[in-house]
Amino acid sequence: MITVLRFLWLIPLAPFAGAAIAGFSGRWIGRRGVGIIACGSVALSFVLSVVGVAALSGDLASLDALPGLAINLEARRVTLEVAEWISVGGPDGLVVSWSLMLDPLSAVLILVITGVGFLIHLYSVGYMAEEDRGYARYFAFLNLFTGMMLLLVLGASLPVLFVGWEGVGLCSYLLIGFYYTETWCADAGRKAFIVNRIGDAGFLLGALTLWLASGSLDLEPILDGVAASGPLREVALAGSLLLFTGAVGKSAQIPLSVWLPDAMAGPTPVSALIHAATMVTAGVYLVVRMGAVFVAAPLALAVVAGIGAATALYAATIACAQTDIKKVLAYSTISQLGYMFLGVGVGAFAAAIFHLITHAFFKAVLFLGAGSVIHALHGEQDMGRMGGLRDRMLITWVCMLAGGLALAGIVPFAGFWSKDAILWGALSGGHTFLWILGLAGAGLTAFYVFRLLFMIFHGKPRDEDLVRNAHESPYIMSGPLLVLGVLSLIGGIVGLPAIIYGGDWLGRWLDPVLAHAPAAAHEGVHSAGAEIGAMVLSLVIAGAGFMVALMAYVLRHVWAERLPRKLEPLSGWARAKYYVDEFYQRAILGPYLQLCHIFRQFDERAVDGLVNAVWRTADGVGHFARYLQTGFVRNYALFLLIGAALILYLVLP
Amino acid sequence: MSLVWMLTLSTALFTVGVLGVLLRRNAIVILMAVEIMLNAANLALIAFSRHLGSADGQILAFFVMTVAAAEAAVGLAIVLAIFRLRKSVNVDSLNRMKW
Amino acid sequence: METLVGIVAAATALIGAIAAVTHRNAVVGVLFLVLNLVSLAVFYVLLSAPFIAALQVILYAGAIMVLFLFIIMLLDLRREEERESGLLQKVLSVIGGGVFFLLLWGAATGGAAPAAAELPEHFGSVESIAVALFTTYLIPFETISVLLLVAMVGAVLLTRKGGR
Amino acid sequence: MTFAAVLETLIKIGVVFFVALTAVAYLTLAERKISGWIQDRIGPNRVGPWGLLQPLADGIKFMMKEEVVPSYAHRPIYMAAPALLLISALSALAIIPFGDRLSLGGYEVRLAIADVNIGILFFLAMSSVGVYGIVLAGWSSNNKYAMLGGLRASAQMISYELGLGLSLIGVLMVSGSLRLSQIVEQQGSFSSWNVWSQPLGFLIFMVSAFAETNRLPFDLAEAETELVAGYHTEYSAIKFSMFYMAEYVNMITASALMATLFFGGWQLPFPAEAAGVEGNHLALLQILCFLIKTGFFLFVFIWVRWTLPRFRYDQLMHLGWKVLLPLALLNLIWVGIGVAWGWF
Repeated sequence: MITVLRFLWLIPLAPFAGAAIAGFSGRWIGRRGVGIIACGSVALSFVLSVVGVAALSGDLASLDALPGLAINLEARRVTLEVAEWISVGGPDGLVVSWSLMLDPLSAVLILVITGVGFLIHLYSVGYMAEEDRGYARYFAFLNLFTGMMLLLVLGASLPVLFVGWEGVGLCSYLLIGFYYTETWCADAGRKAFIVNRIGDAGFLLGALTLWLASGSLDLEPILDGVAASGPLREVALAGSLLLFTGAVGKSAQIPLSVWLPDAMAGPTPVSALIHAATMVTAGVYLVVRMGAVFVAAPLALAVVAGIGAATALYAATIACAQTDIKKVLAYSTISQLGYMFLGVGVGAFAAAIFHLITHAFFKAVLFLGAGSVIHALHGEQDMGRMGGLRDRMLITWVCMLAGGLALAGIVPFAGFWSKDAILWGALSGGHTFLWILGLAGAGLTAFYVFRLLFMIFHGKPRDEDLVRNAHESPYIMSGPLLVLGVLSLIGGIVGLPAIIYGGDWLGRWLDPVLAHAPAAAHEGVHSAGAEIGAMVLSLVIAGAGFMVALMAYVLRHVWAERLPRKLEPLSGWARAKYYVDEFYQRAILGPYLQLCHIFRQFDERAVDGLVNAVWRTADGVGHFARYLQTGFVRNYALFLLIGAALILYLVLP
Repeated sequence: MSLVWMLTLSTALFTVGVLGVLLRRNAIVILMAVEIMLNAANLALIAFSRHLGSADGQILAFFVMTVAAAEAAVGLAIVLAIFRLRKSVNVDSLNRMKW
Repeated sequence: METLVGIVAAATALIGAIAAVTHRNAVVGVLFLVLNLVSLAVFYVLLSAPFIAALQVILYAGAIMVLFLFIIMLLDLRREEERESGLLQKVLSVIGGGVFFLLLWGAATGGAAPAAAELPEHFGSVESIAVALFTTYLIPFETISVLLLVAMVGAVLLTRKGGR
Repeated sequence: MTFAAVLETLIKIGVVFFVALTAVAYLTLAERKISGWIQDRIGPNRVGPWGLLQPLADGIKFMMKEEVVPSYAHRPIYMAAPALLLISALSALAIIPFGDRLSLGGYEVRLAIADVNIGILFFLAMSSVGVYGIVLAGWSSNNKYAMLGGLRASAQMISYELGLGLSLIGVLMVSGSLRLSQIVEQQGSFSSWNVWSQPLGFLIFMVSAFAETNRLPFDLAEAETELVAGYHTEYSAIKFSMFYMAEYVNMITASALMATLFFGGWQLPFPAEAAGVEGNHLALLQILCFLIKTGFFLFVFIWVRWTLPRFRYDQLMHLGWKVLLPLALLNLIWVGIGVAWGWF
């Protein structure tokens, strides 16, 4: 059983192989074959992950004898060196291997990635069924993405991690621009890629900083070395902030959040998998994974917490004002990622990971449900035209309701427990202000999620023609929806806090990895009563959000009609996404284009002028020299002879 | 049969070839003159080979012959193509490649 | 005896070459060139290079010159009248050729030649040449084969009629 | 070169030429007789007993006939072409060893005109020079049939020279020498005849030899029905007969080479001791053996001519380039393997 860990590399390899088969031979194996290969490879990967995690939870001590495996019993960490990659500068130089690492943290993530990934693959078979072109391409990219994500999570060194990191970025770009014949889709893909690159530059610099200080790019020595005082500790602040830049880009936090809403140009299952459940959480994973480095620099943690809380609130306000179904979910995702960063920032690493998992479940179900709705309405995404779909799409409604309740933080759905764990982490860590921000965000969250549900499913259809022919999606789509809906309901069970007699299994499972997490601050609140009180308070606030949404969109209370007008200009700004894109356009792109213009002038005048001068000179000389060229071969031969005679004369002694 | 005499003959043959290239207009004759030059070089090579007692010269001559075969094949093919185009193998009729 | 043969061969070689480049009829020119080539082959035999001599006859006289003959016959150039060269070209060529001959001859015979070496056993035999060809000169030898292939493809392509 | 050596060579040349030319004369008769026999008729039977003096009569007739030179022919070349062909054909005979050695009063005579160390190359050289005779004859006649025949013949000879040369290389690899006498000696016993180890090589050599000599089924150059008579359409009298002589000499050379290269040359098919003869008697026996082998192949030449129909020209080229050449390479690989493993 335990020797299974030697075949760790099969976990990412299976989707890679699937991608290669689907991508290169999709034309021959047909749509059915592509679907089977794509889903099968991810399913295989899932099964292997389950087996691997089971092995990890077993007795690791017996593994030592196996070749290529390194065991760290204390951290329950298994490192497998698959092959050598870079070896420069002799034995003391830089050595990087393709090595994979399975520890409780990555174990959790591979389960989520392959599990949710498999469900979304399955869903995609139904969702993409009407796609004429690019069916195989879609599944190849999706499989490639899964493989890259697994590589990211399993990578035991920063370069391997970075390969996965860039790989998921690439797949994200490819899938956002999946409908590349539409200019705006292609543009969205480019935007995502470019914004990500800005963060990635920070990631690379951070990795190099850590390497300079520690002399190794492997995770283990860095994480172990940063605990002791030394050069590594001195660069911890710079290194962690630079790494965090990468995380900000990948997880769409302020100020690099602009790409994620545009990324909704891709097919909806892609949004569910990449832009909600997995890839965007890579930033959170990175910060948790490198947690020891962040802990070594308390200022960095504070920055993480601040940016997380700010993003959570900021994105939630925008989500309240959007009418595009996927845009709402996109901003919701940004907001929830903000919560995760808030959790990490206040030192509640386990809570952040807990929220990452539950978020994967309920956001996936929300996206897939949205996809189901869009599918039923033949591509319509504007909530302003929907309404009254509940009876026509019962399964979707139930599932999305479960997801929405989880997102809103209603007890006992999964999201309640995880969000509360984060908020409690903030409060108990003494970050009262951040806690208040989080609570406010929670209220907004409840409001926009119910606004979304009500606008789609309740009331009367605002566009009869659109809604009339709507129907429930096929089972291959509703099946995954149901599974994810159930998970949204019960997913919280893995992390039920001790206070309500839960096991906090997740926290204990992650303990070996998160040994370095900071102890709760002294000035924080610690009593059990306070914890219960905080839970009740957040529940009340969520309920308030629900009530507002109910009054505004179902009961159509009078003041609810007036509310947005009263909140002007705030609501207008939120609708316009606070003009962040426009700001970037003016403040960064404008000067940049000006600079380009100046360089262009320089190029046209000075550089081209020089080149033109050269050809003009050559042209002028050639104008006269061409009279030497008679066009008669024998003249040339004569010149040749005279030249040869001259040379002979010169070399003769 | 000293080396000097051999080289004299070789030089003379080479000069004949050179003059053939310079004075004749028939492309085929020019190619023949080139062959004469190659042969003159071969003669020099073999004479030196004999004089120095080293087989290298003979091997070089062997290579020269092979190259000459390739040259003749391509050269004659070009002449044939030119003839199809111009109905003539007069090299002076091929003066289009000037300014 | 050998000197006599050498003198006769030299004379025929020279006459053959001169006639080859001057004769108006290209076919006759080719025949004179063959004469020149065969006399050179005689020289090669005298210079202990029988293998090269045989190659000279097989390859040069037997293949290359037949190719020339073929082309001439194919084009039927018998009646092609050749216009005179330009006077300047003529004068310069003759002068240049003469000067070139003198210079080349001076270069070839002017220096002190090293003493004639003793010929090793089996000098110029097929075996000795083959051994050198397949050891020291293996790479040039293989390169030459590629060259021949390229020339063959080139010739076929160049002479193909019509569709390209 | 001593005077004796020169004299010996001159005598050998004289003898060989006399025998060869006589053989040519009687081959024409043999051809007609055998064809008569194959076609169930009598053949020449008027001049001398069984027509034995027929060649003599033919020769006289050729010499007495009028020489016709077409008015637009290129006269010098027209005259030189048949001579060139015959000379090259006869020269090729010089390297054939027709026996081991003869002891004449203590003076050892090697039974070959010139046993040079590049013997086979010399044969190839002569056969390539022979092409000129045909091409020039065709060209200088200024006759389109002759011209076409000449071009055909030369293209054919050049093409088949490849297969011929490649099949020879197999023999050379086994013997390790270009010297014909060494090749013969290497086939000392009946079982070591090259034909046993490389029957494919022999087949290729034989077919190529048929083509080289422009004999049926490869006589495209003189295909009477389409080209009148090919390159010698315009020739008459003694020059015409020279073409025929050249053809028959080439046949003799080819047959002798087949015997020499593949069938042990002058070697007896059984150990000489078994015959119980030695010295000059043995040498004469070996010459006889050689003549029988050569004669057999000459008979095959004639036999094939009167049995097989003529190829079409494209078939001929197809056979030469796409069948014989690859087969020759195959044979080469086979022999190479055999030599490397030490089988022969």
